Amino acid sequence: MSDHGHGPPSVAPEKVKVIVGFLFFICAVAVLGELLPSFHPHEHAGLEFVNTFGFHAWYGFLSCVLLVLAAAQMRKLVMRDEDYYDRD
Amino acid sequence: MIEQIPPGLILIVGGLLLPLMPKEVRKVLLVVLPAAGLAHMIQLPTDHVLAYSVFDYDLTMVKVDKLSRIFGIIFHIAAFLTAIYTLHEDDPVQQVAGLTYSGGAIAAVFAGDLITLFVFWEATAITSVFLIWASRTERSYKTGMRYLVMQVGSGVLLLAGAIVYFQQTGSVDIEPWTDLGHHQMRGMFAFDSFGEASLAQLLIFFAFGIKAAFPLLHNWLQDAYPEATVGGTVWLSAFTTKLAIYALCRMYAGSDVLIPIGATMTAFPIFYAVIENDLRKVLAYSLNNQLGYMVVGVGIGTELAINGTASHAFAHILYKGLLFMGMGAVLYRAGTVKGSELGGLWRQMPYTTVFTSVGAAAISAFPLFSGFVSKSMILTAAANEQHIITFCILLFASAGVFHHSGIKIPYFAFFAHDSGKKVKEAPLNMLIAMGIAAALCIGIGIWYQPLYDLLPFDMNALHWVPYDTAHVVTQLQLLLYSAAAFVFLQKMGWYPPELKSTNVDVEWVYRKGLKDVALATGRALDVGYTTFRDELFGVAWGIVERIKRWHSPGGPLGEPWPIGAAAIAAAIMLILFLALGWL
Amino acid sequence: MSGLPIYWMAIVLMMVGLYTVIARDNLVKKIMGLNLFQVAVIMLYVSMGKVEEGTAPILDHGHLPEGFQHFSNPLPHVLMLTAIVVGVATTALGLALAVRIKEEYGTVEEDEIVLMDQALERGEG
Amino acid sequence: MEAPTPHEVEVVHRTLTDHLPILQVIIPLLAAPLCVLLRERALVRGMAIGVAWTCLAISVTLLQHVMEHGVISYAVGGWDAPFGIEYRIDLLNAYILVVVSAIAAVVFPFGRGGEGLALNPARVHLFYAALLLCLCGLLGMAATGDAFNIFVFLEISSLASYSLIALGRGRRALRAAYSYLVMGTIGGTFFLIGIGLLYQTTGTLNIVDLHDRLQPVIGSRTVVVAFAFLVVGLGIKLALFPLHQWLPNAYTHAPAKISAFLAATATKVGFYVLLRVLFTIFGATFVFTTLRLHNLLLPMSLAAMFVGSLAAIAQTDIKRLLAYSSIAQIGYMTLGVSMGNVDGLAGGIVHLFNHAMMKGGLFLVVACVVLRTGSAKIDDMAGLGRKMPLTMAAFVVGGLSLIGVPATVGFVSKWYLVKGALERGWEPVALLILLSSLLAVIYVWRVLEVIYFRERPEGAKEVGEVDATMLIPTWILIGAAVFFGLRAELTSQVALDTARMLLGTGL
Repeated sequence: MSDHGHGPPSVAPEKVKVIVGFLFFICAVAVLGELLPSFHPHEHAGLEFVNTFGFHAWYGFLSCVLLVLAAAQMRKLVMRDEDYYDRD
Repeated sequence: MIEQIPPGLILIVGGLLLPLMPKEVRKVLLVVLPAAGLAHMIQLPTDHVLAYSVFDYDLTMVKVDKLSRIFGIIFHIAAFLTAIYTLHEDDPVQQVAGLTYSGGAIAAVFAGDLITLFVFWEATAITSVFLIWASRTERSYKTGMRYLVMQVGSGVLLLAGAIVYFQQTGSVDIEPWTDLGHHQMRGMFAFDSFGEASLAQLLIFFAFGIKAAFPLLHNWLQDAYPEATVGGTVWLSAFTTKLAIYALCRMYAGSDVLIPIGATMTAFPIFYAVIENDLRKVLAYSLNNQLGYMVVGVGIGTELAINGTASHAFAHILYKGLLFMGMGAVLYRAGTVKGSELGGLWRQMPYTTVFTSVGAAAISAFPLFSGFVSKSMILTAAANEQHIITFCILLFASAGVFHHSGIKIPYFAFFAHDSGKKVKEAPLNMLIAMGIAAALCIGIGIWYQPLYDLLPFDMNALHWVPYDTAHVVTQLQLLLYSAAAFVFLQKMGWYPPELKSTNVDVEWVYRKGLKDVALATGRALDVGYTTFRDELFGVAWGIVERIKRWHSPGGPLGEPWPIGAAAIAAAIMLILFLALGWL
Repeated sequence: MSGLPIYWMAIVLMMVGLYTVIARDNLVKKIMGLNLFQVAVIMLYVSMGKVEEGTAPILDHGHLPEGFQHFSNPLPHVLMLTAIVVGVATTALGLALAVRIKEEYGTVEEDEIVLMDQALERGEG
Repeated sequence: MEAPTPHEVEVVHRTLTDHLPILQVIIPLLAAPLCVLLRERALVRGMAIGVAWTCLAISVTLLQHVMEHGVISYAVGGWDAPFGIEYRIDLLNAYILVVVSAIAAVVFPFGRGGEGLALNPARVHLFYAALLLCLCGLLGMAATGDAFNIFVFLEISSLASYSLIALGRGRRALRAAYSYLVMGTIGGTFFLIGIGLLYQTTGTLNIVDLHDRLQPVIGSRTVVVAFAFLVVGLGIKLALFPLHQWLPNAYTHAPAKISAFLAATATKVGFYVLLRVLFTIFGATFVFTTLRLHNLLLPMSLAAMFVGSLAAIAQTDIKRLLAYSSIAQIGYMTLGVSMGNVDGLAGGIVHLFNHAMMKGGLFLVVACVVLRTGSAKIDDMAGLGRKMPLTMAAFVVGGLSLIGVPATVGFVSKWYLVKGALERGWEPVALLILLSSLLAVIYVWRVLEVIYFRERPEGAKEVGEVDATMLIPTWILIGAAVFFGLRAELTSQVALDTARMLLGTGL
């Protein structure tokens, strides 16, 4: 994965590939779940857009990407040395 | 007779007696007292009231209803689990502080008036600080002082509010909710905008707000929790903030202002959680975020929202405790919880890994875990009342929670790159405590009915079903795609690495900003002023020194004078008294 | 100068006594000073009982003795009997303590005793 | 012979019950020489305890009688007041008599007797003789209604306590007793001068009569001088700052049991006599309106509170710490007096009772510690929380009461003092009361920290819990401190009634 860290990956890369593959598979299944006959979205006035197809999927994905990128930018603003407060 | 014992008292009195006991008895009592307290509390009827009078004032020591009951139960369970978790350590200070702290929180939950509430409110502040000081480091000492100032400050605000309220109304009783119809509740102090709030309402609002870690008042939490001892953080995570949520729920239910405040609380701490390196601090940020859901629930104030808040607090105490326990075990064995220094511990601490992952799944609200059956109530309540923006923020925060608590914590501690650390699995008592907590997280997720039966309002009447296809599918979509995003960001190399750092938060204002301003002012002003200031300081210090010297043995006031001097004193006093007659 | 000379005498004696207590380091001399102080008070009281032109308060066949209009007041004298007893007891106890102090410390000078005690305390602390 | 007057007939028909006021003074007075004659240690000890309990029974009966039927007046030898000596029991002295005899009843049985005394065991009977004389003096001071009689009993109790203090181990006890003797005699003589001047002005020694006869001449210079001598003389006896110099050493070096007894009773009776002088002889109007005593008494009390507490913080010896704390506590009592209103005065009076219980209890704890470890140094108490759990728990409760934690008696007194200060419009004083409580937190915490959180040093003397003869008296006093803290109305009601009576605003 990323270049972060010090030692070797603690899980073998092949296994990681399998896990990631499985993740993508159930991601697909989760979206298709909306096609189930028992799927009856809850109607809330003003929140119709929530019930558009795959809304939670892309909203979750986008939220996380934006969250992390924003946080990474925020780091420039707020990050200090570990002993920042201990110095005078 | 047994009804005359207020809940929590068993823990407080028992805790205070602990130092008298030998080591083994202390350990047994540590576990038995919360269990006994729970057994005692459970059998109190729901309309039980215990009044007492101090001087001429009638106060209510205990008032049991369904809301206080559910918080009482979970507080006892948390005390019990934490007690097991800390069994391997023999530190009387922590044991006394832990038991009296939890006892104080329980007693506060059952308080029937503001004065009784204040007494136990302060009791939790004073007892809990010892859990931070028990780390016995310079750093924890300073942190503890900052923590204490905030906590005691909250109590002072509460007392001030209670006094103002008493002057207005002649009563300090905590009143029950007003039922506005349409399943909408309103607490005795609820207000919708700051403009309409009275002084008493505001004072008590901010008293609760400090302990509930409202935005800008929150920083004591992230400051203190990572500095407490391994067990201390677990004690801390359960009580203080949830006591505040309880108090808000009881007195401010239905306050519209709480909705934006709570929404902010769910969102902004997660940005910090993403870049924070100290994993216990990450948990502290995510605790703050979870409180946000509860605050929103209180603000909405419908029966469903209040039930959601109560059940979420219940579930939250368990899984948050579990996560802190997991990180505590890592800290205990590996000596650090810095993400940058950890990784690959799953081989050495397999049980801890599994239990922590259960906690992670529960906080992320995966179906079949406790978070799912409670949090979704608050989201639905928000949607029902058409708080559209709030709903979207909560949804965003749900994805974010999974991202930093559900993935980041286990990933950087137990997986990622091998840190090369050689550590042992956590001690047995820790594993037992984590195992019970994990079992409860799953148990509540599957058999949620017993929890629902404890809630203040009848769940059947609310037509609430947690597991329907739409809930499960949408929640899974949200979480799985968040996970996909994590993989995507890692692959792209965009994920911010774990770095040794301090991330400045509101605390900057008082830990750095004010200090810097003072220093800059000092430099800008002329030397004369500096000299004057130093002189003043020197004089003040000299006075303190002199007081010390004078009163110490050997000093003029710390040791009796020879007879001659004493007789002169008598003669002088005689003259002074004679002078009374002439003046 | 107002008041009877006897009062001034009592005051002077009292001051001498108190001064001795304050100024002398010797414990036996302090007791002597204390004695003077008490005696001054006794004299003050006794002088109160005297009524000018008064005689001893003894009835002569149920009448005042020839040539007297008043009796002197006997009560202060009676009171002072008790005070004298108290004074004697105090002096005895004080001197007994001085003897014991001399045995234990080897001196009856208060300043030396204070120094010895302070040295002892420093040694312990 | 003339026909008997109605008065004499009444004397003939008096029953034993009517003689109770004098009996409780006479019994210890007669028991003291009996001790010297009996010599047998166990016998003497048993008799002393019996006397103390008899006095307690008598004083409780008297208190009940006074509460139901009002003031008891007893003419000694059948000579009626104001010419004879009158024993006059009203609510205030009945209350003091109960306090003193109750403390005696609890403290006398403490321990097996003879421990901690620098005395040949064959002579322990003399110790008990002195102890009984001291009790006799204290009860006599409280019971009598005659000013000169107060002086006599004052000297009886003082002389007895000088010799009791001198019985402490170590030569410093001798010096402490000597200093106390000199200062005490100066105080007693000042008191005597004051009485003499009053007698000179009014021709009476009866306290109630004095009050009536003083009113026409109240502003005269002789009266003012008498007032100054009386107050300063009593100030020495009750160890009011800065006249307290005799107290720390006396309490530190006396045998521990004697420290407990004297700390709980001697200064309290001194305080009682001060109340009598201020309110019954001179009257509140003269004291507070004409002389404005509070201008002097208030700063002295505040100084006592702070100097006492600060000095207590700095001490290394636990007995001396408690002694300095006593000075601070006496400051609270006189502070209550200086307020000159019902709540403040009641606070002072109730604190008299409360402090007797908690300080008596704490000194008994120290007596237990000294007996076991042989040292009164605070550092030598390290780790005793485990070794002597019951004794140390008593110290915790007593310490909390000293601080004034709710549910202990200390809180009750401070409540009334703060209330009195606020009523008087002295907000800063109320604040200072709370502030000095904080100082008490520090000195109590210092000791608790050593007891519970410090390990017993390696190689320290092995110690265990003390036996029941010590634990029971200790816990009776400490238990009373909690009991009367929870049932505050029992003591505070008496104190409020007494305060109203003294200030002449009721009863």
